[in-house]
Amino acid sequence: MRREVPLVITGIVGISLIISFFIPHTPFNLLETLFTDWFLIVAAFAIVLGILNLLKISLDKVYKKKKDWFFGLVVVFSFFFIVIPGFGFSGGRGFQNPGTPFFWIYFYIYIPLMSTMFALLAFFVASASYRAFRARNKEATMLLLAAFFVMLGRVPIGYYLSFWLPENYQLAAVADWIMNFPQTAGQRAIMIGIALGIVSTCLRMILGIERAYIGGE
Amino acid sequence: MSTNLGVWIAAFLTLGIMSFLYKDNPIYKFCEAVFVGVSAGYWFVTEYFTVFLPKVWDNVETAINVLQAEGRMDWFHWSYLLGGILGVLMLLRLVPKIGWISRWPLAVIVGTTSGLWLINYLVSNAMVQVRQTIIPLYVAGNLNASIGNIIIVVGTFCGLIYFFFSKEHKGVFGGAAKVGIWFIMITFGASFGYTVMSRMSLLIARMDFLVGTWLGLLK
Amino acid sequence: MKDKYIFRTGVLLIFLFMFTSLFLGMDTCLAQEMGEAEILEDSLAQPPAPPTNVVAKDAPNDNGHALLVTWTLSADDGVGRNNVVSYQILRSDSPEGEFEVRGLVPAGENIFSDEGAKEKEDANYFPPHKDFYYKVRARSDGIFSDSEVSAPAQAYGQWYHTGKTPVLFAVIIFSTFALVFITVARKGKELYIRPLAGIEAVDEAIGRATEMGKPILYILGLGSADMIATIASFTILSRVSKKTAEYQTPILIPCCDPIVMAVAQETVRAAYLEAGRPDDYKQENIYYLTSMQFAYVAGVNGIMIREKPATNFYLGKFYAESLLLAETGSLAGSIQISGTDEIAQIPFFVAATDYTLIGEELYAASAYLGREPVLLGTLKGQDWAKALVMIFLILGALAATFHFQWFLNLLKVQL
Amino acid sequence: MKLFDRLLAIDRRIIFLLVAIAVTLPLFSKTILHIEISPMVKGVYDAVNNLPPGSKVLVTFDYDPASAPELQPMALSFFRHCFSKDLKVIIMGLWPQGPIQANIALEDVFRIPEIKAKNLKYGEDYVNLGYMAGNEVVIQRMGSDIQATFPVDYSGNKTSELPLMKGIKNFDNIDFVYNLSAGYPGTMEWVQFAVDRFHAKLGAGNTAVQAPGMYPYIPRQLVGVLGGMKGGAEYEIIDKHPARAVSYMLSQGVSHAVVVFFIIIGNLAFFATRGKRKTSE
Repeated sequence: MRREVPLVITGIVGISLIISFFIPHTPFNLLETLFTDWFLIVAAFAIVLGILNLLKISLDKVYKKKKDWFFGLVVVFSFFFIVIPGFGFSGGRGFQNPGTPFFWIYFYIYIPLMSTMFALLAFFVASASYRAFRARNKEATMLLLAAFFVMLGRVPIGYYLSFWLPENYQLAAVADWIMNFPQTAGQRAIMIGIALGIVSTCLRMILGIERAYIGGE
Repeated sequence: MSTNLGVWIAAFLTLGIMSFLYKDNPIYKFCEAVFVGVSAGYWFVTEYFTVFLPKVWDNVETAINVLQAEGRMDWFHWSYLLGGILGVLMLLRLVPKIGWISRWPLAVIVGTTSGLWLINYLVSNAMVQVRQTIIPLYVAGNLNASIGNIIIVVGTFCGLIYFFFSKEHKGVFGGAAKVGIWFIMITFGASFGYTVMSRMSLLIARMDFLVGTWLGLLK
Repeated sequence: MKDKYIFRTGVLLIFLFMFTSLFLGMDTCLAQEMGEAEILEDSLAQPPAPPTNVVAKDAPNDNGHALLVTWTLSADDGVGRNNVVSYQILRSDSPEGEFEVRGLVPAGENIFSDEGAKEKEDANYFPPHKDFYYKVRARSDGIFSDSEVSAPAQAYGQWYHTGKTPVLFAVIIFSTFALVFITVARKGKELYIRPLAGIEAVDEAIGRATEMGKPILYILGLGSADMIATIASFTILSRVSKKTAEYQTPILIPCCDPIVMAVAQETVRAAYLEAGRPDDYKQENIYYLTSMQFAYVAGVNGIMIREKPATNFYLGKFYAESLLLAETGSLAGSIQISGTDEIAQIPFFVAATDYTLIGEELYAASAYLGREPVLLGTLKGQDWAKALVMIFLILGALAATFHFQWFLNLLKVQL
Repeated sequence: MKLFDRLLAIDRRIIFLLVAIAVTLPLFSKTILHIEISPMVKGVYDAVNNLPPGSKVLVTFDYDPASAPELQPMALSFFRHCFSKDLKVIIMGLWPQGPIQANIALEDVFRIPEIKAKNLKYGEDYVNLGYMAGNEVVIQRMGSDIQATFPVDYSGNKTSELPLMKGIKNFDNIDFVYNLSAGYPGTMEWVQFAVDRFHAKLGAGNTAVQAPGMYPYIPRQLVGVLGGMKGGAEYEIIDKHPARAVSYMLSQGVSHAVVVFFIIIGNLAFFATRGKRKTSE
């Protein structure tokens, strides 16, 4: 029962959505909106699940005085540091408007943390290109050559390196050509492949063949 | 130098995260913990105001209003209550004995995506892309366009051969798969180039914040 | 003498006649001139010829809250007096009743879709199964002329969208391929599947972790539980964790999405049960970190540096964090197996991890590891669909080169 | 050979330091570099430039602060272009943080004297409809009724009471859609729904990571795409108002050169030491 009911639900919901694609008549035309909104609602509730989990793990660390317990306390504190002003002092639904305490925290704490995390990638990209991008074989060489032309062709440096060439052979033009033809072809092949893979996986789920996502007994 | 307290806090956090590049240290761990806590809180508040309130609360309110004013059941809006119930069922996972009930909302979700995506990907990324690739191999009087079009058709074709699972890559078939993987690698290379561009931009903006906004060295 | 009088009278009469005719003639001339002036003025003030042939009919392929109105252009639209600026579409529920404006289209257009809301509360509600009458007004500057009132029409919903027939065919063909090969596989026919390096390496990677006495880190990516990449990853996780249960190697799964965490717990618990070691299952090893991308990466990187797992799996939906994870992992000296369908991230996985499953290969991997006939069957069906796509590609390119338009129309999808 | 061995074993922190220097030093320079305009950017620019005054432009902000360095300059120059051409701007977002980014961009654009002089009014010249949860299904719903999809705007005003929204029902009344996107949901969803289903005219600004994936859609489904900060700089140049993105181009160029240099050195060292390693094994 515990496994069969969910599989049946998945199958029915999936098939009814596929059918509704071909039927413009009410109520089929409403199904897509309704199911997607349900999805959002369930996901929103699931956030609660995640947060309880996070708080539990952090507080556990603190109670049991595990290694780094102090940082567990920081997690809990910073969680409430944004949640309390968010619900309490930021004007309800207008909570994100400039001028609210929630916005202040967002602007001066959340944004710098997030964008610095993202910016770290620049360093890792550089070190990865030094240590990992090797012309080991024909395939890797192709990858490197394409990357080389695109990287230089897409910035002003490319112009200064190749302005003496006829316009069609300058780095920028070569980069454009790579993007427009071989890149587009490869992109399409992967895209179509992925699409067919997705269709096939969806079909397996609707038929109840792919069932790992349900878990066990 | 900036005189804004917020800018100083932001600068501290920026440097704290960057200190990870040297090595893992307590200041980084502190910033990391702040990030984890603040971001969880951010999502909690945002989901409440942008999903729970408008999707569950408002719709059920509409349904109740219709019932009171006109005395009829507005099934479409009532069904959002069912969405809310599914959400609550998700929370039952916290109760180990009846945790398995949370598979039902999950099944609804997976059913929704599998139904929607089957069609969407089949149409937009398979059928429409095949349609887009149907281009003349010979364009009168335009050698560049002809060569370009041939490259697109051949590249897409060989790329698809590479993704064949049920046939050994040998002989002509293997050769075509080889050409296919070249095209795929060129795509990855281009994509790598663009990614480098993207990441560097992010770092430039962060450095601009540190040197310009915070220290005020750029005029 | 009488003749003389007759003659003079005659001349007089002729003169009179001539004078009269002169005046008359002037009159006609004047009349003509004045007439032309009037006509000139008239063309400024006279309304354009009305549109004719107004027909309202149910709009095709919809849910029954719209009517399609067509008409023959006014004789003065583009030709004739050429003074039509726009057409207004008016609607009423009775031919004599009051007409309300429903829409405006520029001159030269002869079709309008009158759509309304489907909710009864909406001010713009469009009731189905109700007679409506239309007229179309040709408008010049400030003046207009109305067409005859159309015959009544009703909006009703359709039960099949005719524009989507090619999609229906595609769905049917695809499903048939899949079902046929599932049946073939169930009957016990051996289906050949070419080897994938990333999958062959799974056993070796788990063995290495066991030897070293270190845990295995399995990252399901940033995707939510409904994403196909994540679902494929669940299937692979179930095989991998079954092996870790057999080898008694701990498996750490920090999650970025609470639902993914819940499912991962279920999946791993089931795998341990299947392997006959339910007691080794540790729920606290599968936990939620945070939903935020970089906070999550920061957390996982911390784990990699502190726990130094022997093997890292990155399978699922990955975005910018792919490189951060893979680089940190290689710094920690772990064997890394990766796979995603996010094209922009694959180059980094290719560069910084030991084995990479590219796009579609990730979905196929679950079938590889399971070796279950049904899964292999769908994989085979998928290949056949791919072959069909490739045939269309080649025939299509030839058709486009030699201008066979009918073939191109086959693939036209109207949404 | 010794040199290469040492190079291969180089501490990654030295690489990090070089990158930091390569990015930061050029920030102090005021040099303006030659910037080529690619056809992709010109496609978007021409589409906007050819709109008559009073046309309605829908700008969708589908990104968060993490991608702001790349997309914010695009938002800014696009707003500037629209307002200077007297186009009406409707803002929305499929990412919760998007509309906040739009407000930040509006604040900046109103500081430009030329735009400030126009004294633009909220509700008449521009509106911000805010964020709507629901990803691509939101676009699908907008195809039948935009005002029903967004009953209230960002600050809670009724959409139906905003003068600018009068007469806007669906994509038929929108002359151009401009999508700034950093992932999912983003340009691909706008193509699949707004363009494929409702025939909207779409231009896009993407992070550089995403941009290559958009090429298969051009030109039939997409008029063009601005890729990353370079795309933003090109738009600023073609619009003749160089701003932030242009000023960052020197840093961008130098940092690319450094990465290319690393790849070359890494490979040289790799090949130089490979032969030796083979014999020793």
